[in-house]
Amino acid sequence: MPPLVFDIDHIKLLRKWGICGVLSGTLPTAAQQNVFLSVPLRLMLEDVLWLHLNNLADVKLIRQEGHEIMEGITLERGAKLSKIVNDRLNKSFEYQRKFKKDEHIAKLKKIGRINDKTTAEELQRLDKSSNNDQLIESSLFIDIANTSMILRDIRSDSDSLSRDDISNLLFKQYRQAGKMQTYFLYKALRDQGYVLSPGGRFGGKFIAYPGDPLRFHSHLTIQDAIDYHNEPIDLISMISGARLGTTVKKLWVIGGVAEETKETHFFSIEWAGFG
Amino acid sequence: MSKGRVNQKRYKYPLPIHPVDDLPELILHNPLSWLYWAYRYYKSTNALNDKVHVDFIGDTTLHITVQDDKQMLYLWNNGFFGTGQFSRSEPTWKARTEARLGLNDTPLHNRGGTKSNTETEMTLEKVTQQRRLQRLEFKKERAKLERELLELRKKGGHIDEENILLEKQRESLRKFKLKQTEDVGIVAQQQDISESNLRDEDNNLLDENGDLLPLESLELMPVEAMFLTFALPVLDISPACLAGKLFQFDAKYKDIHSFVRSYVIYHHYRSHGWCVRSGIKFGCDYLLYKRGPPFQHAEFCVMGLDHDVSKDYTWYSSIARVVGGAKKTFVLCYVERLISEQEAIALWKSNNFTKLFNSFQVGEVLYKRWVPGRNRD
Amino acid sequence: MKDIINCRREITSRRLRKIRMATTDIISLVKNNLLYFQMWTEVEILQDDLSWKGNSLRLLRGRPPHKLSNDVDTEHENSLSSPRPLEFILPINMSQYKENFLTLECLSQTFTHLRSPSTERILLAIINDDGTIVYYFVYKGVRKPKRN
Amino acid sequence: MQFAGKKTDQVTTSNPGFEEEEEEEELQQDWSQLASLVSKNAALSLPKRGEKDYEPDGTNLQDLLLYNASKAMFDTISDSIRDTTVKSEVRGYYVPHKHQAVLLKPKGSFMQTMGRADSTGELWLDFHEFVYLAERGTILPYYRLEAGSNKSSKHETEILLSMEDLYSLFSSQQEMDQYFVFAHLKRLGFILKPSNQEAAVKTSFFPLKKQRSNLQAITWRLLSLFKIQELSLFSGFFYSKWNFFFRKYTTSPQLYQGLNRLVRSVAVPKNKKELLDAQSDREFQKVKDIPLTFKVWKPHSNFKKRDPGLPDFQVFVYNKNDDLQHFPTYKELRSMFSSLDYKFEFLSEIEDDDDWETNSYVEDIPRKEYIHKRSAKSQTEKSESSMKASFQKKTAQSSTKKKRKAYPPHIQQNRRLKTGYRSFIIAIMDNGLISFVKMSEADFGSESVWYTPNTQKKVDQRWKKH
Repeated sequence: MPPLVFDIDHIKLLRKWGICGVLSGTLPTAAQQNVFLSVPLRLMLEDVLWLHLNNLADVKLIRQEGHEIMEGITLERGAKLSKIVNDRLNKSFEYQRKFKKDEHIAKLKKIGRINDKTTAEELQRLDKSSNNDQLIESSLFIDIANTSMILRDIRSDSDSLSRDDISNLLFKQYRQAGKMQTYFLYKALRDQGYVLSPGGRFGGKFIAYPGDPLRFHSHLTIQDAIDYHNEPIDLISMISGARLGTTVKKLWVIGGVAEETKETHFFSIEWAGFG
Repeated sequence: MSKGRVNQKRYKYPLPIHPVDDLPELILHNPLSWLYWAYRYYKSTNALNDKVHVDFIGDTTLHITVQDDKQMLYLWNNGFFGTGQFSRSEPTWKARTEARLGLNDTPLHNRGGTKSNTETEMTLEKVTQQRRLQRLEFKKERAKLERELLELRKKGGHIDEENILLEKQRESLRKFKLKQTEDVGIVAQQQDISESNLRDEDNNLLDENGDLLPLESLELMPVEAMFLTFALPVLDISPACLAGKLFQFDAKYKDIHSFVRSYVIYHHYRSHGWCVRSGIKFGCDYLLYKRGPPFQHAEFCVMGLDHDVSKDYTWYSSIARVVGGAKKTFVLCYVERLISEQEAIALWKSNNFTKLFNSFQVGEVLYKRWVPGRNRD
Repeated sequence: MKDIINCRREITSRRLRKIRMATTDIISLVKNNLLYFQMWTEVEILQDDLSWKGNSLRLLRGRPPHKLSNDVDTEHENSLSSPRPLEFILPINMSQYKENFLTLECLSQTFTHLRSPSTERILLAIINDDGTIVYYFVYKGVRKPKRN
Repeated sequence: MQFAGKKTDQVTTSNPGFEEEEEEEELQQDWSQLASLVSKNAALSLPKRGEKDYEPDGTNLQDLLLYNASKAMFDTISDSIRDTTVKSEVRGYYVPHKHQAVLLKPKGSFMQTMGRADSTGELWLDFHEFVYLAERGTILPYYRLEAGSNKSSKHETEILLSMEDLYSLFSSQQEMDQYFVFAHLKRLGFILKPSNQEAAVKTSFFPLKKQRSNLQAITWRLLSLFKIQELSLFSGFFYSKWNFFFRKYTTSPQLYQGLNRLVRSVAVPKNKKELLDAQSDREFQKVKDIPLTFKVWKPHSNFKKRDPGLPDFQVFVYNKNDDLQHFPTYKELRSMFSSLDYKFEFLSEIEDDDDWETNSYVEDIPRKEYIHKRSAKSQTEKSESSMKASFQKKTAQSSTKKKRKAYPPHIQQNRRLKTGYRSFIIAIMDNGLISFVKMSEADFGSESVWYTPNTQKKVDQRWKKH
């Protein structure tokens, strides 16, 4: 499963750490476009690895499938969960009622139906005749929460796993061993302060920004890592990649890790402007 | 004489083997004309009197070159084969350099052959250079404005101030650009001083008589050379001989595979009338022109692939973006071998190229970016 | 018949001269391309070779005719007229039909070979089989793109 | 800061395509405009949309600009709550063993394109539809715990699910990727159905297979083999070194005809007849399919779930970062092309919706006939007005039938080469960013673009007169 984040506060925190992810859910107030989206925030596997290795996130592995979790909810727990939701909704309703009533009163005052001297009883009578309470009740909003309660207290496989076990499990998601090096490229760039985004659209594995993409243009198109000693640079790809870079003002960057020294080596390629 | 008409005449034939098209008219009621016709028919041939000579140079990789000026021109004029090593495509280096060094007293436009193209290419070079200079100027101007902005920020300027400044800068840049565009027309006509300057290096270009050394050759892609000996008898070497030059005697199938694939693709498009040229500048295998470069821009970029191969997505996406950026159509040309590797290498070694190439099949798929929003109604 | 033979001989001798002069090997192809097509100056072939996987890599050095568009503007420099620094050029065959050996390690070694820490880039001259040469700058490490 | 600078270089010509995508990328990050739609306060605190910067410059002003932009984004997300009012609430219940959701009291305009009603009036939503509608706040997603086997409704417990709960219910990464693509296109108004899901009225471009006898099929295959043989026999001579001693070619096209019989090329179906032939051939060959993911209809208001007709596009979803998937090979592409069943937009003989009704089949009869039959049946039951309406619609349709312009042959040829024939869309998922690519079959082998001698002669003649 791709890593998703539903908590807006967590998303803010991640952004502070230079992980921006991709917002992927419909924005309810503007549900007919794809430019501005809402939670969930989808992260790259490399983001999760980085967070885990830097001890910034608690990675929880849930092996159970979602429907199994649902079906595993006992009546007792279900009642508890249901109560929590209802309590939250009731609280929200209380707030909404008060807000709407205040608003209503302010409106009545404005049009002169009531004034500061109007008594509570009079008000009640007025409300009843205009059916106001009922109107308010039926216009209360029920909102769907972003984050889950069901998953929060579920027991997970990772509880018994060490941090290294988890890293290994995460690394395993790179099914091709060679791609593990791509993470080290990611890490090296993050260490240099770059913010990384998925780069397929721009002909790379990542694109790199010198800071928050909200404020800065991207600088680099990063390729998947290649073997430092033995893998030849694909010159045809390099030519089209670097040509493309000229138009979109991004350098085409290729890199790999030297096994012995664990050192990452990057080269930035740019069309010379002639020939 | 309009340029279009000159080109019509110059590039009359799409291939270096010409059809027999100078037969006399047949007059039905005049048997003599029949006889004459038959005689002329008998005497004529499609074959070339003098085949084009090629040389092979290079250490690790083979470069196939044509060095004779007339033959270079012939291959260019009849199907746009080869590329001048020191030119964009047509080998015009000699004429360009003679003009640059003032070697020839005859004004450019009085010489035959390549003249109109030499001229355009030179003007083009000049305009390109002019544009380059302007771009640099523009960038300098822009950098200056950016520094202004940074200064404002460092002074702790307010957002409103910044917005005002930005607005002002945009306007001034627009004006700057406009002025530059006006200037281009004027400067393109002026003599470029730097160009006529003789450099020390240029002394080496002249022989003892003060003549320009023939430095530029026409280079043929291996597939072009194969086409010009195997498909049409134009070069003075046999297909077998070329094959021997390209690959060692004990080549395995995997060695020849990518050449054979490239050839099959090349032949496929050539044989349907396309002018096929290298697409390296766009990071792909071939560009397809209708007729040829003087007539139209290439509209298609072709990338060859084996039919059972899947590349990483970024491979497709970056080529597609370069190709799309040049407003061309991206063609994936898939090649399938219908015989076994053993059979294929055996055919290669017995020089049975006809049967070898005939055992391949090509299929095409167009790859195009799709924007959902533009396909709603 | 004699004429033909003579003609042949003449052509051959002219050809020989030309080949000798120009293009017996890849490195002089690049050299001439830079000198007489791209109008570079002071182009020379560096004497010491870098051996790499059984081949020897030879480098060139030369001066571009003008400021290249990729160069960063240094503020107080009149960039249009001042002489450009020398560039190092590594010719490499595209060799579509043969095994390639340009690896990351090869690039690292090339930079080391130049032994000048101030060398931040080399110019890769990619020689294609169609008679063209395309030029790309390789910078060591991650670099910022040109600003504009 | 970026100012628009025009590229003048020969190869990297400036082009709208790039700029658009650049814009796309940038727009994604500029929330200030949207913020103004959602919350007036956020909009006030934001400056007018400025240009982006090249790199961090360490100034306070830049920090402030970034802070504002980021605040606008987060305020917008926080303030945009997915909710419905009590009055208009519609509850959807997730049913694990079906991996679907049921709406007991369905209402809302979404019902026109989504879900399937059963006999009891309940509406069943596919999981994609369920998540999508909950995400817009159109329905409330619930999970209902049933108390054992005795169904006394009092013991039921209902839990309102969160978005995170819903996403955890996807059964695989692939299903979730497909959902992202589904939602992306839904938001733009397209109508989507999974490819493997058939509507009640099944429309196909192809009439039911006419059983071709095995004998026929075998002869056909033999014939095609024979064709190939013939080809190689012929081409053999052209390439022998004696060719130009024996034969004389008097025009360039003759030369080309000799040349173009060497390399075989895949002939793709280019018109209705060839499509039908290819279909029966495919049935004979029993091709194994790579399933496409979605059938897609352009937004239109009179869409009928029961009877949607042929889709406008077919979409295949592919995750570029999943090592278990790969970009289709040519073999796979061909199999995908041959499985397509949509409004083949390249068929020039079929121009508008009315023609599609004639050229597609329901229960092996032309769709038009089928609709006619059905409406005839319903007309006896229903009022006359509907008949009138359908009649009016028909006349309206025939009057809007556009006249096709006849383009000159070379333009038509260019169109064939540039747009190709059968096509489908690949939606590429890259960690949340989706790109779309249209793959079309092309056939350069069936076109000749050599310079025609007619014009050549004319020029020559004019030449001589001078």
